[in-house]
Amino acid sequence: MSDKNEGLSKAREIYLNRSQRARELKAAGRRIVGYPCVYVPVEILTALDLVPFQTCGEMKEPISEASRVLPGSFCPVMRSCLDCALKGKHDFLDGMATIHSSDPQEKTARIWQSYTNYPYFHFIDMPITVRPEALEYFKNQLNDFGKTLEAFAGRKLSTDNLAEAVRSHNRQRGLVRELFELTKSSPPRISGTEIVQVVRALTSLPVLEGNDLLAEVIAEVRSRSNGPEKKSARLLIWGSTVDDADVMQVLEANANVVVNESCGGLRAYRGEVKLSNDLFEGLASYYLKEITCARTFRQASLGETKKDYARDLQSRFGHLQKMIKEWRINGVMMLLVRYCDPFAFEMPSLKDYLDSLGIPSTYIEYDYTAGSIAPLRTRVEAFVETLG
Amino acid sequence: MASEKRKKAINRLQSMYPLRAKVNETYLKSIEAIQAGKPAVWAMLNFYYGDPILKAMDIEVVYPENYGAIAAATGVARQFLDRADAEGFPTHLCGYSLTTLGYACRMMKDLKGQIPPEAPLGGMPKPLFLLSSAAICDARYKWFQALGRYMDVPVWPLESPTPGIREFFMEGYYDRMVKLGVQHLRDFVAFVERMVGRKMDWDKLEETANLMIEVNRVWHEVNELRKARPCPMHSRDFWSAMPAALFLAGDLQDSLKLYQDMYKEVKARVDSHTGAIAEEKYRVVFAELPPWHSLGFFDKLAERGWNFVVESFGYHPPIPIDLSKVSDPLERITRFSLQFFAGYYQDALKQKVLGGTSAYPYLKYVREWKCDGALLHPLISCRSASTHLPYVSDMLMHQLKVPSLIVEGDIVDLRLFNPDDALARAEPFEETMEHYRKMRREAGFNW
Amino acid sequence: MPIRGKSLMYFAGVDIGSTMTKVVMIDEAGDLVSAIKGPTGPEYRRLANEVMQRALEQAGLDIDQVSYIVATGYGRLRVPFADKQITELSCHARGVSSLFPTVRTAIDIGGQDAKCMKIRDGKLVTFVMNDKCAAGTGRFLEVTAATLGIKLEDMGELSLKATKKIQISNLCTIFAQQEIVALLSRGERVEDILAGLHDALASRVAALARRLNIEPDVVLTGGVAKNIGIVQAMKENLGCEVMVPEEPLLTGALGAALLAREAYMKATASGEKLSTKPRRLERATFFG
Amino acid sequence: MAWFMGIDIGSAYSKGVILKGLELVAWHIIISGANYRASAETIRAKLLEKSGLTWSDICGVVATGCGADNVHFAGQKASDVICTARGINSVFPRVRTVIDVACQATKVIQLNEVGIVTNFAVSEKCAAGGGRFIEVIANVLRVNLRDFAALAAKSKSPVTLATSCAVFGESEVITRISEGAPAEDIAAGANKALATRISSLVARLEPAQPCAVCGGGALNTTLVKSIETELNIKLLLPPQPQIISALGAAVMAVAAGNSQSNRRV
Repeated sequence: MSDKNEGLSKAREIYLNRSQRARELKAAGRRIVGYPCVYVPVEILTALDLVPFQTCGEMKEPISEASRVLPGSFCPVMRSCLDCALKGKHDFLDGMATIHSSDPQEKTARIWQSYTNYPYFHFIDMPITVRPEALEYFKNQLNDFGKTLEAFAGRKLSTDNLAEAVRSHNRQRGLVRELFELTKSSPPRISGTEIVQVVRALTSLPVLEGNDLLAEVIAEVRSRSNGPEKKSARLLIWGSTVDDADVMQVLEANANVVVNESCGGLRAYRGEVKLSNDLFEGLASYYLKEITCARTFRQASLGETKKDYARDLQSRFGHLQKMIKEWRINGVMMLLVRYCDPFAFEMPSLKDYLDSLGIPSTYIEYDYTAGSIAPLRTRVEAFVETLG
Repeated sequence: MASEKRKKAINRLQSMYPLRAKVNETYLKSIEAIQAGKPAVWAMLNFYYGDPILKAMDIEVVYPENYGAIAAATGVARQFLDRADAEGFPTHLCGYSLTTLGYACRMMKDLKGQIPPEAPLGGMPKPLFLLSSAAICDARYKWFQALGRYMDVPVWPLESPTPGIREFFMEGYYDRMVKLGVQHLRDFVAFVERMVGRKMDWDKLEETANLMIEVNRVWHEVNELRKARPCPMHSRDFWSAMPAALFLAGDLQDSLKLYQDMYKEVKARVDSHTGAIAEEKYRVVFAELPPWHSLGFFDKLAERGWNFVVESFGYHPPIPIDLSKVSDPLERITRFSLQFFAGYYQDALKQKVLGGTSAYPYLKYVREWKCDGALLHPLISCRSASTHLPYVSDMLMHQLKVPSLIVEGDIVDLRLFNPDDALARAEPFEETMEHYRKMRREAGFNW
Repeated sequence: MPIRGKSLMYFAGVDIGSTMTKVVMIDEAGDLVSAIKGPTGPEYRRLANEVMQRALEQAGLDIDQVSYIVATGYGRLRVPFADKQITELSCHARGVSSLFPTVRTAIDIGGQDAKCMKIRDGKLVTFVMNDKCAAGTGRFLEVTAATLGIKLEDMGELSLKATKKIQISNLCTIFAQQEIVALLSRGERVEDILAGLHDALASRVAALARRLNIEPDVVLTGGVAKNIGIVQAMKENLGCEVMVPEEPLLTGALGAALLAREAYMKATASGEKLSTKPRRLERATFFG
Repeated sequence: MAWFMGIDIGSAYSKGVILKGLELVAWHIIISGANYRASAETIRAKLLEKSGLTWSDICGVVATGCGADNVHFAGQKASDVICTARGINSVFPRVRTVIDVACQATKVIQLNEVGIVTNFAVSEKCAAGGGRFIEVIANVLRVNLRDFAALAAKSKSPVTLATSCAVFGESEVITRISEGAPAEDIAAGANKALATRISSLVARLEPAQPCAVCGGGALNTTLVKSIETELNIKLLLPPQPQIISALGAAVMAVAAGNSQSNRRV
């Protein structure tokens, strides 16, 4: 092959050694603020010239430190995140920005704060509904977040800087969507595994560097001749977290994963923050309403006094219908991380919805450890065999 | 002989029985009313926030969380759990939620809305609407949302702000929580009015709110008396008496009187140095839900001199707060409900314990109730009641030199709690508590 | 030793499970020519070779006479001489329906997991699998047999002697085991514990199967199907008749062989050439 | 002359000792099996046989372990935690922390100079913190438990087993096998995984030294080494690590002294 895939190999390098760039920037005098969940509005960090770094879990790392402070039957992703932190893998961080996107996030955040002492630590509370009073409350939460960050960064948060940051991050969202456009063809021009590596790389880089990487990857992928081969099915993965290339490789064993609707994939990039004269309004509304994670309570109409199950499903899962059509999906894999309650409660209803669309689906569970990868393989391959 | 001794092991409060009787009586009344066709609502433990509204609107309420415990205790839970499994709900979800989902599926799919004959205590009829809450365990609103698969009834999820301890003290934070709470409650009242086709009787709400606050104030005072040595009231009496204050079960006017009687009895015991057990050797705090099915276990420990003097903050009344100046009953309710955890924040910040709502109160209790040890009871399928416990035991040890005994159990898989196992741990734990008693003295603690 | 002159083509299915390795060989007409079982150990490849060798000997064949080979099961990717890999679910479905043409639901309880398969015209339509966390697997029984100090194969008969059914917590293998220890120390009878145990496992698997609203005929396969106690408990928990193949361990390998045959026939019919692996049984192991 | 008996009926093995004063006269170990009462009987018979004593020579019997109730001839029952503490104290009086790696769970016990428990922790049910985990892996590897340590010792590069649940740990091991990982690396990996879990349990108590290890798991020399490396301390190993709890039970029988209530006929 003549293709060099420099952008992709760069992304893979960063994926394999996520903290390297952050350490370089730290050495160069930049300040790094970690965040464990895509619900943290990184725009505010960027606007204050702080480097956002998503603290992810590591499936291959056995949990030791975290098992002293968290029980076994607990979100394994957050256990793993905290374990890495307690083992000092994030020793380059100047602070942490945490958020109440779900109970495990909230509870882990507090324990994280108690067992570490970063110069900066903030916890953002987040409502569960999209009601007006909830949105108002959340907007004020983001205001407080901005205030504590200003104090930490020792500079004011100017409207221009924030607007600029919002633009940059919106551009990143746009580029990621463009990347996923490249999986609409058959065979896709880029594999789900490659995309996981790229997306994970983005969450460990300053936004502009991430955008450059994306631009490079998109350009080379467009013209590559060594893309993934056509496999017997085109799958959509739906779940809370699919951020490990090895897991994705197993999911792609005999199929093409063309949409990864999880927070290791498209989910955090599907919408855009509205640029209005009230930027915090825009941020609050984007993060509370636009990110389609199971953690937010959605219903057909606010405060409805009647329940219509079909309309209810549409309001909760409607966004998948469009994807299924546009990406010509012929199978959906509902991938649950064990002990992820918000998603676990969703399973039967989502299956009802997919059945109503006539799309075959299967529910697969893994516990975010290396040991759970192999059992995935048989389930995935068998599912694809039933599609063929 | 032994059984006789056992009966005497814990000196139960006489004033608890009429209170418990009243609660059971109103529970049965409510079932009769419901069976006679009066609309009922399924609600979750919502910590004084939604309950007073329902009470003022004279709506019958059933609590699936309590029902889950009943189903487990009566041994019928298994079939509902298997049914939920067959429906495709992951087996590691909260046992109470799976019980309810299996129950709803059976009732609505097999029996066209009829209450399953095997359901204990009259079962739970199809509700008018569902009231869920995000307080303490925020996955619960997904549980009631999932019920929509079986019942065409609307659900109202109550918001429950959960601030960080430092963040809570930022300028205007508390007021914003109140603003959210009041507006949210106002909309909820409108929703309830639409559902029942009646208007809210605001005078009744006023009265209900005030009674709720007063009942809980008295109940708080009763528990304050338990700081005395020997402790006059055992956790078993707390759990028996708790529903009237926590769920507002029963008539609040009656409850107030009965809690006042309880105060008198406990006060009398304090004055006469009468303990809840014969010989108080160890003062112990109990963490989270007790093993309802084998409470006899506490009698065995009582024989060994273990007095359970205080328990999880989650079931304790809020620390009293003066709300007499607050004119709007909705705001009074909101502030009271927020006080349930916010009441601890000032102190938590002083102690620099940022480990969160569920963890801090244990330090306060252990210090003020002068506990020698903590019995922590993590529940395999109830993450919210378990997650913070390792942290709690770590804090108790490092800040107060108080050891913890961890005994695992579950809320529906009752056999996971092994009393013999637990009792085998009691003896070495006594040696441990003795040891740390010395350590505390050396470190200058006063107990 | 049978002489196989009449058939020109032979097909093999190799099923490497977590505990047992099985090989089934069929001829052109799809008739069985050999079936061999052996334990799976840490040396998958060598055992695959050995079992294959024995199967060939039993069939009186040389490996070059085998036209197409399909590998299935946990170790399917570790069979160097296999031409194609297919999951055990599709293979069980195919194998079971060749033995019971009227089957609609197949339940396979293996050592690592339990599978329930919906079958239409011999093909796998949909399935559910649970892992051992739900205790719905053969390992559940193995561990218990170890705890009780009895032989796995005796469990079934023993459980039929039960006078009562002790309810066992069925959350997890580990918990169940701790519970059994407690029951033993309380002096409960082994028979009664086993009866409860079988019922616990059956109820877990039945609940799993119900996710696919079970239709008769129902067939139970996998090593556990040899346990009469389980078969009884499954009947009770499913509330319907349950059929069991004579050799429940072999349905996967049989299905693999049949799928090998079909794939090969289909290809030759359409004139395309299927790629096959070199027919060598090299003695390579992970250790040598 | 006064002889005392300690019986420990565990979920996997039953152990017993006879003490004369504090001197070990006889000890015996058998597989517990399904009938604990019978196991207790066998142990008693064997101990008397080995020591050449008769039942009437025994002045006191203390039983411990999950099957203690089945030792019908015991005068009293004692907690396994206390027995382990007293037992290790009688062997190593200076030891302040003992790690008891039993089949079902691991216990970390801190004790003072007279064997009184000062703190203890037991591994989480869900965390596969016991020797059973190794048994399961040995079974998958088709190696005898006795040879497991030796096999693990051969390993140059132990595999990393990330799963904390024994049940999934087994799946993970089977995967590694099918990926072609050598048995010795898997054995070593399993030891390392268990050692990691045990170490974080120990770390929970911030152990005082010197530190000893006992229970069936202590016979697994590579496991013990892994724990030593994890905690970066030296672990003392008693001669018969499996009988420490039974020994402690006997010590308690001695302490209870020569009174009729200390044994049942």
